[in-house]
Amino acid sequence: MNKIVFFVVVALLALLPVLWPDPYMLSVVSAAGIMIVAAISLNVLLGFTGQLSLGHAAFFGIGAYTSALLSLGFDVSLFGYLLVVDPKPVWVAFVSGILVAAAFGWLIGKLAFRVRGAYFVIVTICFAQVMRMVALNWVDLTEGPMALVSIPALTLWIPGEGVIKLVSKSATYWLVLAANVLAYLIVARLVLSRFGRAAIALRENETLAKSIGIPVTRYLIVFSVISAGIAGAAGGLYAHTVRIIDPEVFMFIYTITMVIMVIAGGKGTLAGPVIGGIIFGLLPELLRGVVAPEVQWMLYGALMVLLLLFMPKGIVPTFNGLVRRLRARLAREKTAAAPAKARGANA
Amino acid sequence: MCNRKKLLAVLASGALFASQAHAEDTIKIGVSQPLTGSVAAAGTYVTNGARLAADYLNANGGVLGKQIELVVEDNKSNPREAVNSAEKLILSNKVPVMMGAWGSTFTLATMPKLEEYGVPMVVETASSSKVTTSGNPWVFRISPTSKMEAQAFAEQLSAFQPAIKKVDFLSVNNDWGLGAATEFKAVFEAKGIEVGRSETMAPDATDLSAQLAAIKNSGSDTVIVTSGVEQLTLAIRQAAEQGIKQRIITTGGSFPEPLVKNPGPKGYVTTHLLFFSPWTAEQQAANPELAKAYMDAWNEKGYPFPGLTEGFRGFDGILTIAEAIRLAGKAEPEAIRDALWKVQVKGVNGDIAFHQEGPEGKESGQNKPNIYIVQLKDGEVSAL
Amino acid sequence: MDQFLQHIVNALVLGSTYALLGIGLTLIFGIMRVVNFAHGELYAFGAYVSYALVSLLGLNYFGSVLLAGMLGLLLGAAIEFLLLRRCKLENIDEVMLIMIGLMIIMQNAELLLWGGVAKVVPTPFAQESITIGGIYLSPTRLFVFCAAVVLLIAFYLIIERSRLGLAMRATFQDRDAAKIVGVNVGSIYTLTFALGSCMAAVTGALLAPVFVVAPTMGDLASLKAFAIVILGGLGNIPGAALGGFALAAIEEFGSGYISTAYRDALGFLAILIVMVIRPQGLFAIKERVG
Amino acid sequence: MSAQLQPMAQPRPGAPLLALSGVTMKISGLVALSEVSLEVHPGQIVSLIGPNGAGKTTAFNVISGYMRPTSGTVSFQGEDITGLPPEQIAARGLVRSFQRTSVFGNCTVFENIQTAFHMQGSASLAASILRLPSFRREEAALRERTREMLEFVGLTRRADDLAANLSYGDQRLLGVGIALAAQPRLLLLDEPAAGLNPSETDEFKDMIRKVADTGVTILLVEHDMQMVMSISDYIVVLNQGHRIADGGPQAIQNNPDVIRAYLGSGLKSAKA
Repeated sequence: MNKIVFFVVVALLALLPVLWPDPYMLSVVSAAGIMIVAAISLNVLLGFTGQLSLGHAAFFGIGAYTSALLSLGFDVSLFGYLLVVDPKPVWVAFVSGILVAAAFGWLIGKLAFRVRGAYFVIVTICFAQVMRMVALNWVDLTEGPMALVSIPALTLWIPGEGVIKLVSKSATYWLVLAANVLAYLIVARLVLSRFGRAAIALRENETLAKSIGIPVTRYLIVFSVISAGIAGAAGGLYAHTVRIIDPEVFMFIYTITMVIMVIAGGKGTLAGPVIGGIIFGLLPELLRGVVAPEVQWMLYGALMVLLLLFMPKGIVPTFNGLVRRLRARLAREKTAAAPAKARGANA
Repeated sequence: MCNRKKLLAVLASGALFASQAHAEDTIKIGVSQPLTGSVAAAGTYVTNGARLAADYLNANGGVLGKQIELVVEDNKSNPREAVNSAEKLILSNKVPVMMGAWGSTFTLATMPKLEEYGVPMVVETASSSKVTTSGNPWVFRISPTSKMEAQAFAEQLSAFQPAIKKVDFLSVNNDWGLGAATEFKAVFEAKGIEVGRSETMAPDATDLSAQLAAIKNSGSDTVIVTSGVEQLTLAIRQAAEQGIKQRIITTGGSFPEPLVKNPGPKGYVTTHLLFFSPWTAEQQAANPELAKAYMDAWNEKGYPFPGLTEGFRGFDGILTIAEAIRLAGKAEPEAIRDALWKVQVKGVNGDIAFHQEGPEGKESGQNKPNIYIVQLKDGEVSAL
Repeated sequence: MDQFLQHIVNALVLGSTYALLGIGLTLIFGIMRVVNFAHGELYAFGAYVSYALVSLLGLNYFGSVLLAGMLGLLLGAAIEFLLLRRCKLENIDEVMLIMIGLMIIMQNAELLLWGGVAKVVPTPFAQESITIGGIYLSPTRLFVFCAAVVLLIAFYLIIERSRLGLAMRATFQDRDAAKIVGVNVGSIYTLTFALGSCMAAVTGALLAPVFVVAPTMGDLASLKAFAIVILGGLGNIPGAALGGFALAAIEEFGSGYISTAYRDALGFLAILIVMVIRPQGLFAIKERVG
Repeated sequence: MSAQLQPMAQPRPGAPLLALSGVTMKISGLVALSEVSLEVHPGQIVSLIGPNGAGKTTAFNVISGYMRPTSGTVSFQGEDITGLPPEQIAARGLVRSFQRTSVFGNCTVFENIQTAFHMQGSASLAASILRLPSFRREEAALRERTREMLEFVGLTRRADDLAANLSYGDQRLLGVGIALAAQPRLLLLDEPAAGLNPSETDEFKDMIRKVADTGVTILLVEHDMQMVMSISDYIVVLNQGHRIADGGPQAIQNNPDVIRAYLGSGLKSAKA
């Protein structure tokens, strides 16, 4: 049942560029789609292990920079040695971006079991800030605030067509959609396995989880690595579709955008970040020109506060709860109606 | 499904109709500026200037007998949003020409889109040399590169007495600040002037005492400071507080206007390289009448006075575009691009015309703007 | 040598204001377990109050600092009463996110109200610096330093010597026990948040003529405040005061002798190192991790 | 004594399953356990009793690895496990339940048990994400075992309810189910009957017997004397961190030291 819904939704989304080939709309949706991948990655850590990372933009940025730098090639002097890296094929760069981001995820995961709660949150913020400073100041490598430009687009080999560059609006859209489907499936499969159960056990009750032999720190690291890897993939997508990156990708506000998406949609649910991501990814475009940008941000802030106060679980769980209650009510009415009917028949 | 298609068709035709209706009575010019985010203040000034220019032109009959309509998009001080806003302007609003996108990063992010859709853009602020050297034939810049500014400054070196022998740099840590420092260093080295310390400051840093303390004892006689209005104000005030003896010269066209009202210690002099100086416009400006018209319009709207030194860029940008449209005879992207090469127009900064820069066959347009050097002492601005 | 001494003077002045900023934040965390992301916005709020009163209404600077403090107190109490009380402070992450939402609202409200252009507040003191040897110190900064030290001492006395301070410390130690001995925990929370906010607003107002007043000033202030508080150990009040001076010293000497480019990174790097080596903070007496 | 400190590869027949020797635990200066030694032999139901503050829960925490003793050693199946983290101790077959209800509240009852079978699974990350046949087989097997366990603790009916929505008694049953799913050789139950009504207590007692019959050794901390006396093979009494007595139920009930200790805090209240 769920599988059918999933395939239908994906198929409909895949048809979008054919049904509605408006290039502007496609580019807006693609941009939102990249943030949705990032939100999915944040949800892996926040939703399933319960660790709030407010430095998630760091993994996004690391993925973006690694992928961009490797595909462009660079030379940098390190401790007196000149390190020259020739441009690598774009997919090699992209995968390297994921791996490097995942490696940093491992580091943060290691740190997470030393420091928890508020400390962990602040550590992650600092981590992102330090990364931003490095991107800003290591000009030899990153071009600093001058930004990395002319990043090559991702390519695809199509039988009969040869290797094509994924630059058109529709191609970008399908690429982002594919990334979303992949990220969603990986997370879904991860969560519905003993790995996911172990992480949820950690979130729900760490003491109990340990007592039944779950090495929680190990799973924290596994999830941190996967989360960072997916965020790195989102960053790589960003780098190769926007084709320019600057140290701003490490900004706190990006992390906040991801957090709002996850919280609004429902943390710890599979569909949550997607639903939240669609809403908060497209809202800025809908509000463009309608209200002043400051007011738009104030609405964001207010929405975030209101959601946390009145719907802290998010849209998806609240909706599910409503459906469940409705079903239970229907079932009750049915059972209540049945005897009445029986009586009526007797009379 | 059938209904949906019908709906789409209706929507599409509606949109088409709307854009055609518009196309008949106005000429659209897209403006992409940072109206929010870190450089919102300056972006807003430039947008104000652009609006004044549109009003000014419309009051004088518009272009090709039509009114000019500015479509302004906020690029949120962010390259991705800059791309978004460019796509919105080109694809949704169907503008045949754009002005933007303030910073070099936003401009560079936008440029591939210009090529992709074939729409020309007049660049009004960005100073990175990459903008005109990367081989994008749709880019026309009216603002100077840091290199041009440095070279223009070098021509005036003799105006400084005692002569400059050794300089330090204090630059905002972004493309503009670092780019300016690099170009000025090159010019100084070519002139045999010694280059000392290079200090940077984060764009949002407010306490610069550590940098200044380091510069104070460096043995230089001049400090070149590059940053926005706010940080310039802070840097100069804190330099005075710490008893910095070096001559302070600021670059990049920003002016620490708050120091006019709240001057630093008596007798403390600072020098500023500007692209427009409202204080000395009558004696310095290349086109005093236009400058006056611009300033009057600005003041009439009640825009903040300090914005004058930024807003003129938007004003000049729109004047340039309008002239190109007039020369092209129609509001179509390619015609406007070809016409931009022929533009000869009087701007607030000076006369605007484009020469070719960048790789052969794909040259970008670059204007050679004027540079004005002024001094600030006890809240009084005077021409050097 | 002059440069070294100048760095020390600068670090002391800067550190005193950092300390002021830090103790408010650490007080709120220590007692309420709230990571107050809006702290920097209250700092900006104080600065704007000072700007409005001095530059627009022509009020005296000292009066404006006083009023900014009082308004900060009220605003803090209002935030606690309207927002924090509702979410019952159960989930530390949720509260953190609520404060981030508040931060976004406040910052953009400032932007909407005052525009993006930085404002300047004139100083009531002479512009000419006091010089001793080769060391320069502007009278405004000297005043800020003295005021900050007086406020730090006043704050210390409130916490250590007053009945309110006693109730606060009791709540800090054990909320439930405090309730049992008759402390009204609800009003302690309101007062705590109000006092912390007041300190931030006063710092903002004090520094208004030293720096410029801009809507984004709160971001940096928040981040610095976190750095200070982590260095001192979350919830550790004397630690936060020391942390303020420590951060100032790290920044001053780091940028004076190592690199100005990494000035702000040094603070964050210090946090990461402290987290790895001594998660309880440099000056913590008691472990309070997590 | 020294023989116990030597790690041994195989438990000797007749050797204790769990042995504490000279365990002392100081918590911020207070002595919670003082030189406590005790042994639990395979197949027994052993109770650890004592008045409030006697150090029972501390002993449990030390045994299960949640606290590291100040001195002394804990060995399990002849292996020194002192200072190992809880999850590694659990992996060796020493599993505990908790005093307060301890379940994964936002998961269903079924998921709770399934999660607790963690150590029975071995699918790799890649196998899980690629949904390899090995993974599918393992999951199917775990689901089957989960159903059996639910049957065993009598919660089949509530399988799809959220654990947080269960009654107190059912949550305790689920707690036992979770602990059993971890396949203990020694099960530590911390006040399992606290807060249960008499009929629930009886059910619970039956459950413990049933568990013991499957070959699991049980170490119990309990306040309900009736339950302790009727179920235990062997009883150890702690008072103020010291072991003051041990023996069969009869011997303990007549031990003057035990009576004195309970009089101090009131035997009645201990019974309640």
